[in-house]
Formats: sequence, C-alpha cells, structure tokens
Amino acid sequence: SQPVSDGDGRYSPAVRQLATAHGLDLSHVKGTGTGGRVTKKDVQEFIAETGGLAASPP
Amino acid sequence: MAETECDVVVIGAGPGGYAAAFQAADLGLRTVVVDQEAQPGGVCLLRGCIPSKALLHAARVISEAEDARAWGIEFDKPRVDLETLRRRVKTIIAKLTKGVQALAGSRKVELIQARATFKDKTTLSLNGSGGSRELTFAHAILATGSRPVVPGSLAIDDPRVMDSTGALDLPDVPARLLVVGGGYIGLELGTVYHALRSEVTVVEALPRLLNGADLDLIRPLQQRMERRFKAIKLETKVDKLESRKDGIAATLAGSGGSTTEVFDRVLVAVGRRPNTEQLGLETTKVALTAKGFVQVDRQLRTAEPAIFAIGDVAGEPMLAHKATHEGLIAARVIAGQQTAFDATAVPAVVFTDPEIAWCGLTEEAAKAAGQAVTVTKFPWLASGRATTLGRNDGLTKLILDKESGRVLGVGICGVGAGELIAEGVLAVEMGAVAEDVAASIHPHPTLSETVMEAAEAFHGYPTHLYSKR
Amino acid sequence: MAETECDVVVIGAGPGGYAAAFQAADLGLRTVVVDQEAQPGGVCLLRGCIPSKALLHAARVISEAEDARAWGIEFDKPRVDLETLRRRVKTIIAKLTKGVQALAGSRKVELIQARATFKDKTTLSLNGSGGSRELTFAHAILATGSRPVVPGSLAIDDPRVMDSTGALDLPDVPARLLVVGGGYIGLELGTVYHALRSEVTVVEALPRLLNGADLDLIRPLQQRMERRFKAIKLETKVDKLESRKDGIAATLAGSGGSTTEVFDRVLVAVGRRPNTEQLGLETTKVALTAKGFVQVDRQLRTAEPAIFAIGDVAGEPMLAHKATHEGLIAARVIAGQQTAFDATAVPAVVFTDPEIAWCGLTEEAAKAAGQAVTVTKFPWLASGRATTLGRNDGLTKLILDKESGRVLGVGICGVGAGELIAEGVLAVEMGAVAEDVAASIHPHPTLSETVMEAAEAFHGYPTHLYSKR
Ligand SMILES: Cc1cc2nc3c(=O)[nH]c(=O)nc-3n(C[C@H](O)[C@H](O)[C@H](O)COP(=O)(O)OP(=O)(O)OC[C@H]3O[C@@H](n4cnc5c(N)ncnc54)[C@H](O)[C@@H]3O)c2cc1C
Ligand SMILES: Cc1cc2nc3c(=O)[nH]c(=O)nc-3n(C[C@H](O)[C@H](O)[C@H](O)COP(=O)(O)OP(=O)(O)OC[C@H]3O[C@@H](n4cnc5c(N)ncnc54)[C@H](O)[C@@H]3O)c2cc1C
Repeated sequence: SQPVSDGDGRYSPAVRQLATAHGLDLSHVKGTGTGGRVTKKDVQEFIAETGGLAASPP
Repeated sequence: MAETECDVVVIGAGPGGYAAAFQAADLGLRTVVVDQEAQPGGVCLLRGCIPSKALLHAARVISEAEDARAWGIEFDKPRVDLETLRRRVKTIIAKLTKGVQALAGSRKVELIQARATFKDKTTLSLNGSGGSRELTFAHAILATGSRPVVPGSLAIDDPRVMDSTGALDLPDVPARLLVVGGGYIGLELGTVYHALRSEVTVVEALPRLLNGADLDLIRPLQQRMERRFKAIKLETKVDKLESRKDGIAATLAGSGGSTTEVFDRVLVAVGRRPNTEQLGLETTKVALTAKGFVQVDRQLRTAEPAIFAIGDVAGEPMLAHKATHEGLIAARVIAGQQTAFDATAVPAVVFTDPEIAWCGLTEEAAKAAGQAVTVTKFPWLASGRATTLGRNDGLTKLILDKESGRVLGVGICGVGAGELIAEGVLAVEMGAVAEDVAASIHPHPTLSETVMEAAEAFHGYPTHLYSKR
Repeated sequence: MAETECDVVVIGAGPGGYAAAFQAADLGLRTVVVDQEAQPGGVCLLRGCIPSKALLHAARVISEAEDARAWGIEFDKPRVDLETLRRRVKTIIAKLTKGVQALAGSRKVELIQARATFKDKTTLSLNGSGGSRELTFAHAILATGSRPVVPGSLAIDDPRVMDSTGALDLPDVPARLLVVGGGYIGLELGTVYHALRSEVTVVEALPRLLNGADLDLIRPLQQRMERRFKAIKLETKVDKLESRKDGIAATLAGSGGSTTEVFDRVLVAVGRRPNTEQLGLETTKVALTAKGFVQVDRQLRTAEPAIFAIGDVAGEPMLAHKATHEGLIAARVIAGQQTAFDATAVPAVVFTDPEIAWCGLTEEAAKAAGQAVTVTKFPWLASGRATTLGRNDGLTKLILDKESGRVLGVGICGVGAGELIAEGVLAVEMGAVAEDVAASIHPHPTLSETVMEAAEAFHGYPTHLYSKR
C-alpha cells in the first residue's frame, strides 16, 4: 500500500516501540493526533484492521 | 469606522496585559497600555509572584542551612537585616519592571500611567497625574486583575492586620503570626515568616488546606509544616479580631469550641476578587459571570465584540501564566488569527517547602466525574536524588486514562516540584501515553526520574519500586 | 538445550545491571546478579553519581549561604565536620544499597557476591569469599561498567594523588587542589572541594572544558568558576607529578611554556575505561569495538547471541541512565519482546554550579553535520525567576529543524538545569515542534519558562525578549 503519512519521523516512543514489535512501516499508518500525528491508538487500530499486513520487509 | 487613536488599548500592565500588548505590537498593531501604577508589571511583579518568590528563596536558604547540621555543615543562626532584605526585593522588582518598560519601548508600545474608565464602547477616559484625556480604540483588552478580599468581620482598622501586600512589605518579624487562610498565598507567606523566626499559626475554615490539590500531595507539606509551624487549625474560623495593646486578639471557632489567642500580626489571605468596579463597564455590553468575573468566550471576547478580557479579571485560575497565555491569544485574535484558548493543562504551583505542583486532571476531579483512570504513584522515599538531598518527603503521581494510558494529569509534591511540572504539562498537551514518558530517558540522579518511574508503573513495575499486585 | 541454573545472569550490580535483573524477574525469568562488591549499586551508587551529588548538595548549601549576604541574611562561615559529612554520605549510600537489596529480595532476584569469569558461552565461574562455583545460564548480561584511567605519567605512588574514588572519600580538605581534567567529574569534584575551602586549579589538555557541550552553554559556568577557582588552565598538560614533602609538584605545560606548581592533593579525572579484562571473554565470541567497548547491536546483543552487554562497558555515553535504559531493553529482548534501543535523546547533566544539561542534537554537532537548524536562545538575564534567585547566569537554547521547527536538541545552563532538561527530552522524543512547547503553559515564575520563551522565538518574539531582526 501507499504511504499515507509524510513519514517525517515525528513518532512518539510508544508508537515507535509498537511498530518495532510488529515490524510495521509507520508511513502506512494514518495519524489522527494533533497535526496529523500518529498516535499509539492509530497503530493499534491499524494492526487490528490489517493484521499487520503492511509489515515492512526486514 | 472612524479612525481610532490605537488599534488596541490594554487596561492593566500585569503579566496578562503586557504580554497581550507586546504580542499585539509584534503583530503590527498600534498598541497602548494604561495602568494606574507608576511601574508596569501588575500584582504579579509589584506585590505577588515576584516578591513572594524572592522572599521564599531567602527562606529556603535559611532552612537549608539549618538542615545542613545533619551533614556536618554547622551554621550559626544568620543575622537577618530586614532593611537589606526589603531593599533586595525592591531591587529585583525594579530590575524586572524596568525590563518590561524597555521591552515596551523597543516594541513601540506606549505606556500611559492613568486610571482608565470606559466612556463608551470605543472610548476610554484616562485620569492621570497630568490630568484627564480620552482615548479612542478599535479594540480594548481588559486586564485589570484582582485584589485581596478582607471579609468585613476581619477588616479592623489596625496596621497589624495585613493583606498579602502588607505582609510582603515585611514591616517587621512578628513573634506570633496568625495566617487566616490555608490557600497558597497564606502558606507561602507563612513559610517566609517562619524562616524569619515568627511562630506561625494557620487557620482554615475548610477541613483541608489548598483546596483543588489532591490530598495525598498535600500530606508531605502538611506534615512538615505541622512540625515547624506552631499550629495548623482546619475547620476553624476567625470570628473576630480585636485590637489590643499586646497584640491582635483573634477569636477562633473550631469544632472544639471557641478560643481567643493573641498575635502580634495577622495576615488575612482568604481570597481575591476581580477588579470590575468603577470601570464604566455599564457603558458597554460587557457582562459578568455569577462569580463576578468578566464573561468571555474561548477567544477571550466579552459580550461587547470589540472588548476582550484576560487574566484574573476573566476568571479562575487566577494565576500569572494563565493571564499571560490568555493575553497572547486575545492579541492574536484581534490581529485576525484564527485561534482560541485550548490549553488542556494549566499548571498550579504552591512554592512552599516542599512545593506542590499539578496540572491537568486531578485524582479527586476524576473521581468526582466518575472518569475511568489509573493513578500511578512514585514516592520520593524510593528516589536516589531525593535521598542525596535529604528530602524524601515527596510524591509524584500520574493520572492516566485507564484504557490507553494517556497522561491526563500530573501531580507532584517535593522540593522543586514547580520546575518538574513543566514536563507533566508537555506530556498532557502532547497527548503522551505512560509509555512515552517511561521511554524518555530521564537523567540520573534527578527528581525528574520520579515522573518516569511513576509512568513505568502503568505497564509493569518501576525499577525502584515493587509491590505485590 | 540443557537445563540451566538460571534464565539470566547479570554480571555487575550497577544501575544497568540491577535494572536489567529486576526487569527480567518482573517478566518471569529466573534471574541472578553477580557482583564482586559486598553492596549492590555499582560505581554509580558506591563511588559515582550518588556520593558526588550528595557532596554537591552540601556544596550548594554552603555557597548559597554565602550569597545570602546580599539579601541581608548573614551567615558566619560554617564549621565543617568532615567526619559527619563522610558519615552522612555513607548513610545515604547504605540506605540506597539496602533499598536495591530489598527490591531484589521481593522480586526473588538472587544476589551473589563473587567475581565472575566466563568459562564458556553458557557457564560462568564465580569466585567469592566462600570459594568458587560454576553457574550455567541461558542468557548473560554483561554490566561490568568502567573504572578511572590514570595515565602512566601521573600514576605515582602517593596517596595524595587521587582518582574520583579517592576524592569522594574526602580524606581531608587540601589547601591547594589540582584537578587534572576539565570533564564533568573533575569540575563537579572541584566544585565540592572549592565549597569546602580548597583553592582549586583545573587543567585541561583541550582548548575547552566539557567536550561535547555547546560552548555558549559552558560560558556561564566557566565565568563563575573563573571567579571562584584559583585558575582554569586550558590547552595545558600535566607532564609530570612528583612527590615532595610539602606537596605534589606538578609540571604544567601550556602554550606559554612549562611551569611547576605545588599542590596538597591532585585529582586525576581524565577519563574512564570499560571493564572488559579478566572476564574470560576470549572463551566466547564477544567482540570489542576499536575503542575497547563491548560491541553490541540495537538489541544490546553481543557477537555471542546468548550474551548481552549494557551500560558503561557497552559504550558511550558512560552515564547511569543510559545503562539503566539499556538494561531494561536487554531484559525485554531476552524475555522475547520485539524491542530495541531507539531513544533519540540521551540527556547529559553536569551538576556544577550552575549546572549544564543537554539532550539530542547540539548546535556544534548540527554545524559539523551541515544540518539545517534554527537555534533559538533565551538568556536567563530576562527570566523573572532567575532574577528572584539572584542567578541570571544561565542560558536556554533549542536546536530546531529549520523548516518544521521540530525540536532536535535542547541545551540549558543554569541552576537546576539537570531537572529542566527532562522536558527537553520529552519534547525531542515526542517529536514536538517549537509551537507545541510554546503553547504548553509553563508555570510562573519558574525557570522552565525559559524553555517556553526559547520556543516562542521560532515564530515570533518571546514575551520577555525583543531584538530587531
Ligand atoms: C502574594 C501573591 C503571590 C502570588 N504568586 C503567584 C505565583 O507564584 N504564580 C502565579 O502564577 N500567580 C501568583 N499570584 C497571582 C498573580 O499575581 C495574578 O494571577 C496575576 O498578577 C494576574 O495578572 P493580570 O495581568 O490578570 O492582572 P494583575 O497582575 O492583577 O494586574 C492588573 C493591573 O491592572 C491595573 N488596573 C486595574 N484597574 C485599572 C484601571 N481602571 N485603570 C488602569 N489600571 C488598572 C492594576 O494597577 C494592575 O497593575 C500571586 C498573587 C499574590 C497576591
Ligand atoms: C565520580 C563519578 C560521578 C558520576 N556521576 C554521574 C552522574 O551524576 N550521572 C550519571 O548518569 N553518571 C554518573 N557517573 C557515571 C556512572 O557512575 C556510570 O555511568 C554507571 O555507574 C554505569 O553503570 P553500569 O551499570 O554500566 O556499571 P557500574 O556502575 O560501573 O557497575 C559495574 C559493577 O560491575 C561489577 N563488576 C565488574 N566486573 C565484575 C566481575 N568480573 N564480576 C563481578 N562483578 C563485576 C563492579 O564491581 C561494579 O559494581 C559518575 C561516575 C563517577 C566516577
């Protein structure tokens, strides 16, 4: 899938850890936080919806 | 619209007013500030935050020097020269007030010393030492602040009965000081006079000190004050004050009945009232709330569209940083920016010893609202840094959303809590979750680690705390 | 895999090791910690962070009491009882080390006092006072820390030449102290001895103190130290130390030639070296970096898959909180969690007077990397709180991404900087932009406002600062 966030890396520690744990590429996750920031909840919902399909190749 | 003499006039040069004026000028507006005082700075600078904190710094030095005995550093009691201390505080105030003047000058903000009253919704009349004049404006920002309340029963005509302004003047160090009111102003000034060797008695009508702060945060402070002050009497009212030769006789009515005690001075610090009178507000559509504050919307606009109100006069919490923040917003709105007050966490700090600071949701407020929160706590007993300071009397707590762990509020009691709360405010404002705070590396050994360790308690155990679940 | 006696053995009970062990136990692993010392806590607790900060607290009380003269609070010079001071520090250490023991006990982490060496990649041999034994493990975490380096030319056999451990023992207060090394350990201990009335000379081979911190942050500290210390000699090397009856003669070689001065004691604080020797690492695949640290990946795994390394032994920065954080990560990885070290900002604090603290990108590093940053600064001269403390000698700066305003680094010099930096770390980790920090309401009057005002400078002017652009 296409990246939906500009991937400027403004991810909080909790978001980064969750992405690491699930091998996710965060640029696929749409942010709903202030200024379009990806929140932990966004990542959790993304995982629930996709089953972590957007996992980045290692 | 007729040409006005200025784009914005700000009435009151306190931390709300001058911040608003500077912001307005920085955004290109012709700005005038009117204040009746000779020096800008408002209550905060002249008789509030600044002098009280300067005196509290002196108090802290005195009390730390006492505590140093246990470290093998023995000081004799200091000689206190009240005149030098007063002068020092005045010098600090003068320095800051000159700074505000200089900043106004370089921004081309005109400062006028006069008392302002509205003549109508576009005209002020200004009464200064040089006579009166009128000033037309496109927008006005009301930043007239607040003043101490002295209830009728305590308003006796004796200079030994003081409000906070009188107490900050340090007329002398009374052997016996009665502080009426267990809010932050009373406790801070009580701390100052205690360090200067007054015997301090605090009375508070409510069953608790510092209404608004969580009780567990108050406990370490209360315990220390109970050891140092003569007495803290809760659920006690001062029924009457009477001038006597040997002091002020105070009739204290508590659950155990009524007693009369004599004090050398009395500080009445029971509350503050917004300055809304004799402003000619009746010539405008400006409306007041039930509590007597000027009614404003989230853009700080009053019922009169061209008139804004900020700071103490515009509502609780009556704190300088709230005033400043509102001032910035009001100026931006006037300059045409789409913005509004949307801070979720206004911090409050009590600069006692230890300090108490909190922001966002309190545990008690969450409970009252039936909100599902998890409260995690890290007692300073387990803090290495607190131990090196000999000050384990503290507590750090987080109020977290039960499900997501989002930081909704932070409360801290302990030395330096007023500085530590800044991280808490940022966490709340950024929508941080407990893990974010826990994963941010806090330097060792610092008191800020207690915030991190409290956050660690949400998912697991903090390194330095363990309790069976 | 054969059954091992434990899931994890941690070698070294410093802030890295015990944090790792506690986390491992909390995650259900059978955990053992081995340390050769009788008390857990490592360098940090026994002869590093904790004793140095306790002594620095005493130093601060002494120096604030001196400064209080200007406030009309006059203290006579304190009587310093070194024995009580030493005992106080020992009591603090004992309290904390007992705390670590108790936490280990309640978590069922076994603490073994022994020297550990690898026999092979799954077996340690432990040599303790009670003899030797072997211990098989599924995973090992190497947390053996570091020790002071004393260069050969300075390693003379005279107890008056001390390393940091010796200086922390406070053998006496030398009239003339030479501190070799202008890093944080030398400056902190120099501050302690100065407060206790030593005449302090600092020599540093580099042209600057505190390599790694931005120069503008160092300036306020250096200026104060230059007023208080006897001398700070940069670009100066100690060529030779010689024992004499009347002291240690030091040959100092600087740009202006070579001189010999006599000191009563010399503190050598020029660096620390990781403890990688005599560990039997050659029986494993564990590899070292060019600088002699154990080589690890982002999961803290060495070249030997079952062996991890954390803390000082695993690389710079050699700081306790880095050790602790790595310890937590290593334990989680061993427990099967998918995680890795990904902190962007490890803070560093120099607990001198004033303090210096920074995190994330420094201005100098940004320049060296050609990174497009905007640096905003707020001098403490303009801070109300600093003025009430009489401590305007400070600076707060933000290193911001030029385009987005994202906070990449924060640097602070001033009293209490070590606590203030926590907000900076959170800002960097959360990906905050300048506006986020500016819009967070910072309580007034506090030093934390300087962070907010520095942030305000990105888009406009801070309220309390104005400079033509
Ligand atoms: C002892 C004490 C300690 C305090 N400590 C703290 C603290 O540590 N932190 C904190 O956040 N807050 C503290 N406060 C509260 C703080 O001082 C106020 O919240 C703050 O000053 C409010 O700012 P403001 O701009 O709304 O108005 P003010 O500071 O009250 O200023 C109002 C100004 O308006 C002027 N004015 C009023 N009417 C007119 C008129 N008609 N014409 C011309 N001028 C007029 C007044 O002269 C005054 O200068 C303290 C208060 C007290 C009394
Ligand atoms: C004077 C001084 C002041 C400092 N101040 C600070 C500060 O304020 N803030 C800060 O962050 N850092 C500070 N540090 C640095 C800090 O102490 C270290 O970064 C920290 O202790 C590293 O922790 P660690 O867990 O890696 O190892 P260490 O704390 O070094 O602990 C290693 C442990 O391993 C044990 N050990 C080693 N080899 C073996 C073996 N073969 N068998 C058994 N046991 C073994 C040692 O006995 C020791 O107890 C200071 C250091 C010094 C010297």
